[in-house]
Amino acid sequence: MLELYDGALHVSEILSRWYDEESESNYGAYIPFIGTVRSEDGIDGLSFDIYEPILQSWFDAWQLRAKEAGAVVKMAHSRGDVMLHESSYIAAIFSPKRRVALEMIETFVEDFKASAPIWKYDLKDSKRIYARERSTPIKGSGILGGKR
Amino acid sequence: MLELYDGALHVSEILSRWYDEESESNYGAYIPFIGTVRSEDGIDGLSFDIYEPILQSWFDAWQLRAKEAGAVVKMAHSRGDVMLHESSYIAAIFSPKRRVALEMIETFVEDFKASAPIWKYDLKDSKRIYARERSTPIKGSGILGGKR
Amino acid sequence: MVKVEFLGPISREPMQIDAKTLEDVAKILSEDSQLKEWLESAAVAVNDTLVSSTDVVLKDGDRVSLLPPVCGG
Amino acid sequence: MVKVEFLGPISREPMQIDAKTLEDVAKILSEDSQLKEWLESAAVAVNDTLVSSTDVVLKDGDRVSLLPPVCGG
Repeated sequence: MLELYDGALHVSEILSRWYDEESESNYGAYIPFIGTVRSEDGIDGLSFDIYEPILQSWFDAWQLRAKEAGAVVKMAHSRGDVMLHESSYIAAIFSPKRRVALEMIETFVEDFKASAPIWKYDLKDSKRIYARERSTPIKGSGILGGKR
Repeated sequence: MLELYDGALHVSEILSRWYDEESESNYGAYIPFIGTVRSEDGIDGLSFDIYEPILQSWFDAWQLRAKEAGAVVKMAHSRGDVMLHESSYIAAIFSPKRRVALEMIETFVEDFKASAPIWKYDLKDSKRIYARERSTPIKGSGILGGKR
Repeated sequence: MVKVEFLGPISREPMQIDAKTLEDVAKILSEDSQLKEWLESAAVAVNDTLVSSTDVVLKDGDRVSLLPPVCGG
Repeated sequence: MVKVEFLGPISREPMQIDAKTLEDVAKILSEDSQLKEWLESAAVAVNDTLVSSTDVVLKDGDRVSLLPPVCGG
């Protein structure tokens, strides 16, 4: 399940609800990853744009991949502004055994960072500045430019 | 922080409280691992013995190791009986960056499985049966026996 | 005619252009010096499916999206 | 005299034995056939510190603990 919210995530509510949703599913391991906005470089917060159609198909492919490994993946992300020490991202794996969950949360989070169509902006001095230097070109980028 | 409880863990309370405890610490990543009792082999639940002095010193060494990496480790575990679909174990890493947290939760959980002085019993047909075949000798075991 | 959409930080309104292939799209967009910069780092989707080469024939009404470098989380 | 404690599933009361080294402890415990089995798989702690060899001199009042294979979580 993919959940998108305007503004910061309600972390406790989401973690508890996901735990309850799978409480009778007989999964032995539940590993959430919670991403929180850090104070650095004098920012007041972060802001996010999401392109939902491609995020959804990327996530659907991951749900299938998890299912093949006997696991379940859930994700929540913020749209718009998220201030310092608030959370903007939660991903979680449920699986029968710990090894699958430990490996999959890492692979999922890294693929998310490299592929999910989400753009991050620093909120600083009342401006919204694209975090270009921290961003990663999606695989296959540049085919319309020098990389043809 | 190491927390030991009689019986099943209150997962939502623990996950929320730990999140709140570190909400102003400027950690960008929080990764809990939650272990839940699975229905298998006809068990009614699991039961645990803990030897606290050595568990505490093992955990203290991990706190130091986490601190050196700029991270924090927290752990909760059950004593006694935990029934099907209840949770007996939560470990969590907080760190500024995701890579440290992703790597450390895996290393911590695997070292926990291999080293923490906790003994597991299957609850089955009103008996408490040591889960010997699923247990791991602590490193250095056997020095009083054939392995001298 | 195909519609070209610019996602995330490429702050541009969508364009309608006359293009039969992604090569045509590249040629037309690269005439705009500000867009040209983005072409080198952006991924491309046709009707919301990412494509990995320009060897794609476009139909009338297709939608081409440019996705600049991402950073979720 | 040293005190020997049996942890977890080794259901035995603590013993007081006369031993100057862990070798002495091994010798005395291995005379009990049920304990002998555990010796091959148990780790050993002296005063709550795990030890990795029997090359340990014991003092009067020391506490030796046997830790059978573990399975937390």
